[in-house]
Amino acid sequence: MNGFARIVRRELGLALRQAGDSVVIVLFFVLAAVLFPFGIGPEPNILSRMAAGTVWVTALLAAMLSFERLFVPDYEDGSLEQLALAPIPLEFTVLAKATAHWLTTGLPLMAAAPVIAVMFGMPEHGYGALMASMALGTPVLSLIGTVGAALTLGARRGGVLLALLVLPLVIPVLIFGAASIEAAIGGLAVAPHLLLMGGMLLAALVLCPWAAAASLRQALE
Amino acid sequence: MNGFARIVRRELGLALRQAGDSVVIVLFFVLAAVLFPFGIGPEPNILSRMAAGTVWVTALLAAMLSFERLFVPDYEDGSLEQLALAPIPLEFTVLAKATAHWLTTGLPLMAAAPVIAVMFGMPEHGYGALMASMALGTPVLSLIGTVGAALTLGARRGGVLLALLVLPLVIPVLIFGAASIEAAIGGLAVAPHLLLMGGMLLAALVLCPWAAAASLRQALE
Amino acid sequence: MRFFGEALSCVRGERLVFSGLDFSVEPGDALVLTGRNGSGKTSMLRVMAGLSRCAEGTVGWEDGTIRDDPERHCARTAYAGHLDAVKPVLTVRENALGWAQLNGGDEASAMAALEIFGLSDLADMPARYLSAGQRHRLSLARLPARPATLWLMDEPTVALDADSVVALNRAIAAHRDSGGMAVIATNVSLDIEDARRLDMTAGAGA
Amino acid sequence: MRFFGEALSCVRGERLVFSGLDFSVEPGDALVLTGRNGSGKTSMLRVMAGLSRCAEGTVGWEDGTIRDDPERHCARTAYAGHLDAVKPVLTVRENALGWAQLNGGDEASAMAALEIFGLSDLADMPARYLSAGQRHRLSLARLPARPATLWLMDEPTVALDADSVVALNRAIAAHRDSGGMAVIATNVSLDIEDARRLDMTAGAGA
Amino acid sequence: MILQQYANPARFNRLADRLMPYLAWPAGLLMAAGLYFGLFDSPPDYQQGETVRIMYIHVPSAIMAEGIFVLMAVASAVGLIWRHPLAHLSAQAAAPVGAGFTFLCLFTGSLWGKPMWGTWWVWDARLTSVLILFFLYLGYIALKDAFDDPARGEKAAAILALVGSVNVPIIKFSVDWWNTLHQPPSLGVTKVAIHSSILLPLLLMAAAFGFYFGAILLIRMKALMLARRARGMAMAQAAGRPAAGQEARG
Ligand code: HEM
Ligand SMILES: Nc1ncnc2c1ncn2[C@@H]1O[C@H](COP(=O)(O)OP(=O)(O)OP(=O)(O)O)[C@@H](O)[C@H]1O
Ligand SMILES: Nc1ncnc2c1ncn2[C@@H]1O[C@H](COP(=O)(O)OP(=O)(O)OP(=O)(O)O)[C@@H](O)[C@H]1O
Ligand SMILES: [Mg+2]
Ligand SMILES: [Mg+2]
Repeated sequence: MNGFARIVRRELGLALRQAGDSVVIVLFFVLAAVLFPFGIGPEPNILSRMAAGTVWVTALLAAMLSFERLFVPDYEDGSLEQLALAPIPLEFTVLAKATAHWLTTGLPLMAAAPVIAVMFGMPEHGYGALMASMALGTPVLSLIGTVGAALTLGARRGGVLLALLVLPLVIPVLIFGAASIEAAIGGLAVAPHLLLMGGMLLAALVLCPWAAAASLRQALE
Repeated sequence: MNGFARIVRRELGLALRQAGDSVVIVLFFVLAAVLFPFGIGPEPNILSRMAAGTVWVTALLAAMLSFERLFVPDYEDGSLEQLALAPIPLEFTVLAKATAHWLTTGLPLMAAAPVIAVMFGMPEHGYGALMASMALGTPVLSLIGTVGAALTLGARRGGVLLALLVLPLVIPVLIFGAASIEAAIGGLAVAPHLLLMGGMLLAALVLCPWAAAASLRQALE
Repeated sequence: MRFFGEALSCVRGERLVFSGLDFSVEPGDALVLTGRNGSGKTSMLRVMAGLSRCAEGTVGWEDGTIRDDPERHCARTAYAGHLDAVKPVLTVRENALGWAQLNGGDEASAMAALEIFGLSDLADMPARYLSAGQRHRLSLARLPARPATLWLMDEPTVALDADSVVALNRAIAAHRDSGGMAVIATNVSLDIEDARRLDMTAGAGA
Repeated sequence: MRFFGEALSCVRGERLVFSGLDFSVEPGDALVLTGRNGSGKTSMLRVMAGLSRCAEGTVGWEDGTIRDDPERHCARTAYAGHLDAVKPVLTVRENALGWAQLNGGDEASAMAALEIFGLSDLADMPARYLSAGQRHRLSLARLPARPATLWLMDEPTVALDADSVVALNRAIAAHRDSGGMAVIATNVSLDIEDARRLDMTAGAGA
Repeated sequence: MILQQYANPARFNRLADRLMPYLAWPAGLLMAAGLYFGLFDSPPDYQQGETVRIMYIHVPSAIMAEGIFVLMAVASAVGLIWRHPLAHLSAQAAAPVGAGFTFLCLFTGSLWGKPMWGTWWVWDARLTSVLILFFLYLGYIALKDAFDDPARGEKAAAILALVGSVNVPIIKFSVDWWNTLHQPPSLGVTKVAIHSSILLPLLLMAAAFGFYFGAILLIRMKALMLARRARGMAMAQAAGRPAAGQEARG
């Protein structure tokens, strides 16, 4: 078994011990979405109009919260030093972390998304696009998240700063994710949006591990 | 100069050294608000309809992120032990912390709220209620935040768990805050909402320091 | 005034760490807690400080237990644990002064304390630039920087170089001469003259 | 194979910590870094580990510097720093095994390492319940648990009780007998036979 | 290496002082000329009226806002790859200026929007992407100051600048994403769709802004360099050790 797989397994093992964490993320996802009807008032037409956008925005915010735990605990207890000193390229380590993060956070968010869509009364024919865009978008979030998390490692106010850095970078995901759903609802072509998101995913796969590894090295200097 | 004032000054001094931090919170506030038009689309009528709700929801989320730094750094570097051992009732210490937190986070959020309102094109006569409800609501957030932060101290995935504990508690603030603005826009009476929020503030002032202090003692055991 | 504990037992994580331990410290005394790792030195110190409460027994002063009047106990007690309580953004002086004032010390006493641990020439340096030992010395300087009868120290010699250990011993001696008491949990042998010893292993799990 | 550094100088926080230091470690050697607090022991160790890069000079093996082939250097080097890299939620065994496997060790070597530091009877206890010293022993057990030529240890005796210090010395001796090397930064005097010494104070700021 | 990393600023200062007049004077003169042509010697737009004159601030500042971020990204790359401290320094010096121009663009834009579109703000692709750019600037500044160790903040911020530079093309092409109220580029390499009487002051102001930026950049770099040096020496003094810079020279 190679280093990559080992690290993924380690992460999953830890996440399993702390299974609460993923649950909490999902609950936050739902709860944040639930807040809107409170704030905006229950008019069904407006809510269903907002459904696609709200799902994506709240998913983004929930992910934002999860990023902070990506490296911070390992950084503080010294595990990160050890990972950096393990005979595995740091880029792979980052990729493994991102993978584990997606499995423990992205997937649950995907699973919960339809629930919110239902609560907001999203039109039926939007669901396909919702799941597809989530499937393509959440990995991008995890990947970009690793960069933000690595950059803010050891920073004061880590969490918020991280959000501040990552949000501008993930906005394209949001735009096309929501747009694809709107398109599906409006009966327009969904493929182009999804293709674009696929492109982002590839770009993120190439760039993010590199950037994150670089900034992790800086953090450990 | 008594202990309370000393602690407030200590906190403010630290915040001053890290002036960036409050700025970052505000930026996140604005940024999170900016996300919605991306997701939901730029129709002015819908956005202005959402203004009140979005301002409050995002203010809530921003505050949520800031709570984590309330006790965690002091807990991790041992300052919290020392504060608990200082000859000052822990309740006062908590109150001092909450005060400082409001001064460094609540106030800036208040200051930034109108900006978002403008961007969402909120009707003019909502602004008075917006500021009033913020002035009453943000201290409540800070106070409830101390409880949540104290409860989740030492818990893994602190940030999210905290948000989860606090969100339900602050939903009333959100509801009445948004409602008061809607009322003002709709030309209805604002006072009752604001009175209710004042009541919450008083209740929080009495209960929160006590609850927070109790759970801090637990965390330090 | 005497500081003492009777029939103390402590449970950490559903495990009985020690039980049936007594101790007593007179003014001018030093009590050294020894015992292998995990025998409960830190736990005992935290009980003495009033941070954690013991499962059985009472800790306190002649004029009342800790629980009777926590404020008073806090005013009398200074605790230096594993954690340093040092803020990296503040300078060494600001760190020392902040804690001193909070506990009834003042500028003079704080600077004197820094002098004792050879930090005065670092006084205006941000604490973030301190090395492990320098930081630990700063945290030890909290004790002489404030009025307190009882000093509680957990592994005070960690990361200290030889000179600093000497300085520490001198500080403890001076504190005792002025009628203070010191309780020290340590794994290394400290040469503190006529110190009482409490071997935690004795009470371990018993 | 020799491990050596030449004309090393290190800058921390825009300050020159040491400069013009050389060192060289042969198989079977032990190198002890001494010097007062802040003289740069930790910094030097991190440079040797390849975590931080020095402002000047080169560190490496006869067959190439660290930068030439980081992978290879990592495979040869085991580092135990101030931080323990112990996960509270995992048991002692899982902690040891995880790191061992990641670095080419296996179940057997991991358990043997726990045995060395007297942790085998705690093997199934969640690391959350470990005391300061027990936790530090667990982090030290990472070294013998994996194949590595070079051991780097920062203040290894911190919080260790007497028995554990003996165990540590034995482990180091065994490692050296099998042709390994050890670099140890410490403030306390360790009785390691015929160890080379590098006094960081010499290079300090010079 | 130390020499390079902590070279004493004297040489750079000399260079900066020599360059300064060649930047400051043109900035002033071009600004004056541009303002004259823009405010007095150009016709009001037939539909936009006098408000069109906002453009002479708006467009150049928009161009600067984008350009400076690209410059920061390049400088950061240089700093990370060749570890040349001046590179990081220049990026840090440029950031607040760029943020300023971005704000100016947003501000003038919304000033212009009120009469033209009847609202201060619309969620138009270009406007929003400029807003994002503004946040990236602020994020960069925040990240740079967020660390206890300045050296770390510098490198982290540099990486952010690289990653964030993906946003600049987004601004450029954003106009095609949504239904946009905003002007499409009329100032192309090939075609020029504006009358010369408008084009002239526009170009003058753009040039003026460019020189102005150059001058400010040099000043800020000098200041930053001195500040860093002062910090290093103060700390070295406190610790009774020579500062690295002095060391290197000695
Ligand atoms: C806050 C609101 C606005 C923002 C953020 C904004 C931003 C920009 C940006 C980024 C450019 C591109 C500069 C370049 O690289 O070529 C630009 C150009 C321009 N803007 Fe705006 N703008 C805003 C409002 C307006 C308004 C209200 C008008 C007038 C109706 C306007 C008219 C123009 C014109 C004429 C150009 C030049 C087009 C070209 O030649 O490329 N802008 N603006
Ligand atoms: N993160 C940092 N940023 C800036 N300067 C630092 C940092 N860490 C340490 N230093 C400085 O570098 C010098 C060496 O620190 P280092 O930790 O290597 O010393 P040390 O020999 O390990 O001391 P100790 O014996 O206390 O552990 C110290 O003077 C300290 O001021
Ligand atoms: N947070 C905790 N939760 C549960 N059990 C704990 C906790 N901390 C310590 N223990 C247990 O309590 C016992 C005593 O711990 P303590 O830290 O007091 O020992 P110690 O004498 O300080 O050891 P050391 O010399 O290593 O510091 C240990 O056996 C440990 O297993
Ligand atoms: Mg202990
Ligand atoms: Mg050290």
